[in-house]
Amino acid sequence: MANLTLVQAINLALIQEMELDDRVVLLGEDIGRNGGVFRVTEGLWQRFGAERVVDTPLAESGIIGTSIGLAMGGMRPVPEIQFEGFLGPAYDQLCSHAARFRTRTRGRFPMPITVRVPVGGGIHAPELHSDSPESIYVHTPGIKVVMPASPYDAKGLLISAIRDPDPVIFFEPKRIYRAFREDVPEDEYTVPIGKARVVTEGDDLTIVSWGAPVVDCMNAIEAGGRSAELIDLRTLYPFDMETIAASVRRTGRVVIVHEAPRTCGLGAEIATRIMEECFLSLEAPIQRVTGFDTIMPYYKLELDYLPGADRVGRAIEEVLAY
Amino acid sequence: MANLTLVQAINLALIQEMELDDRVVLLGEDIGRNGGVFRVTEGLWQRFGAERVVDTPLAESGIIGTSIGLAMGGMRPVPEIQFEGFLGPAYDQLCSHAARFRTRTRGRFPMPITVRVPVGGGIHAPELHSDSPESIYVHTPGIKVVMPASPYDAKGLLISAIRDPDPVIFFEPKRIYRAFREDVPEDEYTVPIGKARVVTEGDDLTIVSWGAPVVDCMNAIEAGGRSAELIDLRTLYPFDMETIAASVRRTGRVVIVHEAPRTCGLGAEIATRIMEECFLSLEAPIQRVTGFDTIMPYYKLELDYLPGADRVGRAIEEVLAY
Amino acid sequence: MPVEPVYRAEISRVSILDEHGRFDGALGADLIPDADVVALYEHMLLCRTLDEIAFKLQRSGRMGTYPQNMGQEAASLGAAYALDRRDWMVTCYRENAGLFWHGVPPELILLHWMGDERGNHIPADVQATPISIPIGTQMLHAAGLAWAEKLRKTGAIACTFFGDGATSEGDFHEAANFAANLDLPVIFVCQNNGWAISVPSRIQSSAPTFAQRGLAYGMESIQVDGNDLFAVVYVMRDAIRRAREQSRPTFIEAVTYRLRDHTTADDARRYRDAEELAAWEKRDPLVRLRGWLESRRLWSPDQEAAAKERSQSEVNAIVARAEGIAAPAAGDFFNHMYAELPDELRRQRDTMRTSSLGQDPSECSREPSPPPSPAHAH
Amino acid sequence: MPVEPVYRAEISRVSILDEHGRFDGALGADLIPDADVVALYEHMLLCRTLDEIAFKLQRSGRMGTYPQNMGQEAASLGAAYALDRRDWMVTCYRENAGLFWHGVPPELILLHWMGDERGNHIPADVQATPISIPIGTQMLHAAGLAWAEKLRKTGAIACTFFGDGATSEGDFHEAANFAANLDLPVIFVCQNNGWAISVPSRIQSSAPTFAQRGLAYGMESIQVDGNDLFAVVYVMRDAIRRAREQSRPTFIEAVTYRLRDHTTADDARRYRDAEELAAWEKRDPLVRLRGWLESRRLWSPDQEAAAKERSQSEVNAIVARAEGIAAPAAGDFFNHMYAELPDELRRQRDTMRTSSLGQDPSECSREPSPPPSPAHAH
Ligand SMILES: Cc1ncc(C[n+]2csc(CCOP(=O)(O)OP(=O)(O)O)c2C)c(N)n1
Ligand SMILES: Cc1ncc(C[n+]2csc(CCOP(=O)(O)OP(=O)(O)O)c2C)c(N)n1
Ligand SMILES: [Mg+2]
Ligand SMILES: [Mg+2]
Repeated sequence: MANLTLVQAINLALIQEMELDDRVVLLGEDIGRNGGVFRVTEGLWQRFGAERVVDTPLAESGIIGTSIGLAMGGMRPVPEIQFEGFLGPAYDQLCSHAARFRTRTRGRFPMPITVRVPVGGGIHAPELHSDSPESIYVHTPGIKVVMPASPYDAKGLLISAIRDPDPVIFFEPKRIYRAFREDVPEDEYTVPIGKARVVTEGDDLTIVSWGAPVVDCMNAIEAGGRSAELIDLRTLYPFDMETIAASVRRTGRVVIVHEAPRTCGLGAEIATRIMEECFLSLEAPIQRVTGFDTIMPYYKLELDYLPGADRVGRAIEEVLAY
Repeated sequence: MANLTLVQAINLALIQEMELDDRVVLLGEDIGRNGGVFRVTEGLWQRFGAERVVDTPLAESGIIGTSIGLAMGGMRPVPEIQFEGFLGPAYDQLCSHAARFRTRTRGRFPMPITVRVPVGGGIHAPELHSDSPESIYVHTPGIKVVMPASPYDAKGLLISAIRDPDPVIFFEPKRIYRAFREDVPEDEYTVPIGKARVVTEGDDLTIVSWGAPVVDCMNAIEAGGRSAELIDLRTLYPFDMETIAASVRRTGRVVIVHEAPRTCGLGAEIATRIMEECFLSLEAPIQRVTGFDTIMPYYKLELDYLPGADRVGRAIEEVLAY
Repeated sequence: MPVEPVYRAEISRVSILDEHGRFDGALGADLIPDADVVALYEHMLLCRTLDEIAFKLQRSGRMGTYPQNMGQEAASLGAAYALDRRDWMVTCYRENAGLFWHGVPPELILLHWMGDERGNHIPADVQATPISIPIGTQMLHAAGLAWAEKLRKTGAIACTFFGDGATSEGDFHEAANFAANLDLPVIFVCQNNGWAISVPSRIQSSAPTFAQRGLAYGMESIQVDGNDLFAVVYVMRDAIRRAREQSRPTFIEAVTYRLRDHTTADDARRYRDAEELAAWEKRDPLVRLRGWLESRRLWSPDQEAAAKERSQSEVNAIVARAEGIAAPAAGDFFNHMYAELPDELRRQRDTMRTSSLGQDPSECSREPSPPPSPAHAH
Repeated sequence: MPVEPVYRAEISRVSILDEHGRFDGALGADLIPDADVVALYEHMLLCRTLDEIAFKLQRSGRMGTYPQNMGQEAASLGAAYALDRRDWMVTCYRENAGLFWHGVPPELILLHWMGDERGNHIPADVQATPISIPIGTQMLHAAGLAWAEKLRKTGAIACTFFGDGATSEGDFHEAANFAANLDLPVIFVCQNNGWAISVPSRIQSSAPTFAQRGLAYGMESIQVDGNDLFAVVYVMRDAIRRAREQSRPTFIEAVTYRLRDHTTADDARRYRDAEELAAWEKRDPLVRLRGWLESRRLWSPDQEAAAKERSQSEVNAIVARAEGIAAPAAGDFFNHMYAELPDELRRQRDTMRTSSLGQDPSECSREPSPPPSPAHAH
């Protein structure tokens, strides 16, 4: 058991999977000698060599496109996209190709690719370094989407993702890369894809969130003193409706919290599913606390944009007051 | 007044806007001498010359990226992307650049670009020629998204889009390009962006749809004989919540119909907004009749995938029976 | 020196059997055994017959849109002939001749154009990827495949095919750049057929050659008469050696021509001159190869007639196999979405006919339909 | 002929004032009037001072991540000097020297790095686009701008700047290809500074030069010593002529070096050799130009001291202006999303602090904050 940050937990998972399975190769920009701009791959180039930890040309479509070929050729590529904003140039290879190869070839070419991507705002970064595009990929059939909110989950989910026979986007909430530490077993373990985590149990309302805002929700609950059941979704597609529905049937009130823009965000899907499956249990409209339908602002205003503990706290009171 | 197909209505709108405003230039693949693979730009190259109707290299990112530069340089580019599946390679220029230029430059560089894109299934086309990616762009701040379902609206909305100072994706439902004719005024007119159209009035339930499925909804209503209020959204962002809410407050029951995959589709957003704004009026869970969370299948099964009049009809009965 | 040359390059063009029947013995002798030339010619005949019948199937409503390959048979076939079975062919949609030679069952290709994904289920022992519809996207897959083979030290390489239009896509550039800078054993074959649907190739490149695209990457680059089977085999052998022995890529521009419409949905008369077409009909790779065979008394009118008949009946059998595959079950598109169907997708599948909310059981098939198990092509 | 050359090309490298102070009179004489050389040198000094102060602002928490320009001043400045005011500069983030010369107020650039979009509100009479963070994306905008100017027959052209790393992106390829095939008056200037963060330029291109990237498009292409202001002006003049008179693009590789970390978030010692750095410090464009000026008695130690002092106080004033701009109002990011704020966005803005559903009125500012109206740079 070691007390690790989220970055360290991911680094450990990568080392252990690379030791275990020599089909696992890492590729991306600056991940080699430099150990990645967030130091997530620190030491791996030195340990596994330049053949398995590869600094590629600066081309995201190339990174994902060659990962597809690597996967077809029997490897298990783990590409890194340096910031979520640079998924853009790779969109086509990811959504029109990686996501479709298994189904368009009726299983002949599965795509065991794990795309690691730092995500989200709050670190005073320049433009296109602070977005939350997860809903785009949740809407895209054929991809699994994972976002841990703690070091323990990060390690276990990343190991699951690398072993998963399908393409997984593994979003790493950069705001909490080093925000806190947690005990993380040294041995390998998996956290299953598709299962949510109940962070705190409670009776008055259900809060659903994922990634860095989970921490804001915890703070809001602590500050507000309400009995809230906080669900950390962990896997965004396919997401764990069972855990959500069981909780909502008990509490009847829901707040959903995410950083992404509101319209067509995953919050809308969850709200709709709750309405579909728990219609008669709902005692108040579901509240969404989200980013706005705006471009994520430059950093002077980023805290205005992010759903902080304050806004979550107000939503909790609103939904309870209804 | 002429009796026109949707293709003809669009062609007419392009001619008239090009006559009126010489800043309007068209660019794309095969739009010139060939008049476009769907013949939407038929005759324009001959009429306006190769300077204003430009066959570009085969590169979608290039088409959108140079459109951005054209817009900055004072033109009003109307790029065509040949099929919605080929928005993929242009995703980054569209969503990270065209969508952001106005706001990131605080208004210095507006982006009066209208991206024309045939969309949707049902024409026995090969892969990536039958998708419905509109929700992706609805979720992307800074873009407007329009999809007409009739020749009259097609002309009026396209004229509005070209005149709009912001980037508009103008989706053309290819399944109904030539499916029916409608009287279309020969003069120029606009249909406002952001306003829905009430296709049929009714009291028992509200149906919200857009694009080609609007026709399926009309057929389902005719077959089922229920008093349904059918709303053709026409603009998908910013969409006309006022019209929807007014109807739902009266009917209490809702069916939403779209071709795109269900999870995180625009249907989810509309359902959530209805729940937020009409919570106490809702007498039954909102029903979604949509594409599935799968890759749009090759054409042998495409009718299984599309929400046809049958599925809409069953949803109507279900929501009324609740 | 204030202005100093720092780089020089030259692009050559290779031709062995030209359109006038002239054959260069220095390069061409012993390049392909006579018996193989005969087999290759017969294969081209088969492919052309299939191409014509596919066109008719489309016109009579038995197949969707289909892109005829006519006139371009030599380029992909010469490449496939030079490759090993262990090497990858990563193509778009005008490489029937090469794909069939490499072992892809022709009925699969027909099945694909009949709107059935099972046409993409390449048999496990054939090293080919399915037809690629989105232009310019498959070259990156080839680069990745070559990379995987290199990492796994199998000695296999990848050869990817694409059109002149495809070289305008950014993904082409990224693929070539990855291959050159990471030393990947991949061969890029551009079939420059003069057109990308209605857009002439000069809009894709205003340079004198497409081959010089490769110079950007410091890649060995060459132009070849793509309607000359011998010349294609010649440049491919060179490229294969470079890939296998030095793990270095090559860019090959195969100059050819599309003798038919872009696809059955196109009408090339709208944009193409009759004279241009007529000139290229004289350069037809089949006609040329037949002339060579006849001049060497390796082929006779009788053999031609017999081979045509064989092709016809073989293609009829292929069509019968393709049409004999039962339509996929309703909702089959849910299967193979993931290795394991997620609960929500299972619910959508099981209720796709009965309910929009999904509380009800389904009448739909639950099990994936098996891929067809086709007989091999050669 | 079976193997026949069909294309030949050569890339030259231009150098006028080399790192040893040798000056080529044939090309260099009368290239730039002496008084302008002095002004350009002083401008470089100012930029370097700003660069150092920006670094300190970041370290003391008064600015976000900042990419130092040090060592690369000559390339963008030489280009800007050769361009007209009516021409567009479309840059990434290591072109401060050129941008300021072209008229972009330096405080705007600082404001940008201070996390404020108003730093991108380039004054209406300055033909420049804002700093581009996403690598490789701006070249297409330059191609489009050049296209617009061509259509509008203004005679203006566009000049775009990007790094060695940026040439690996597909968008670079598409931009160059559009420019070449549609005859657009645009100049591509690649600042090859040896590195893309920690990745050496040979991973971006294993070819002998980056200049040969342009050959792919049949584009006039040239390499230049990017630390040699004279040589940059020389090749730019040639490229500008080609753009303005023939509407043809040019590719220029300016060989230079990043003398500092990639950005303030980077530590180049992790991946870069001290010797490499030391060698390039000797090629510093400022040092070189100062040597030239001194050898011609156009500059003295006293002038140097005075100029440094002036730079310092000018930069202090710039910083004061940047820091003097009040923070944007809460919720300002709603404004400018569209020409007119849609209802739903208005609702989100007006209730951003008070309600997640949006039924309540807001305490937030409703009006867009005006762009700062900065004093001009020169
Ligand atoms: C990314 C993408 N954009 C557009 C299309 C539509 N399209 C299909 S084929 C084609 C032309 C391809 O030209 P080329 O690469 O020269 O191949 P050819 O058909 O001539 O063999 C186009 C534009 C597509 N399939 N994919
Ligand atoms: C599309 C994209 N991918 C990745 C990054 C992260 N990144 C920022 S700068 C940089 C290196 C750029 O290298 P180069 O183009 O040579 O310019 P330089 O910084 O050396 O001037 C990278 C990878 C980015 N900003 N944009
Ligand atoms: Mg072609
Ligand atoms: Mg660089």
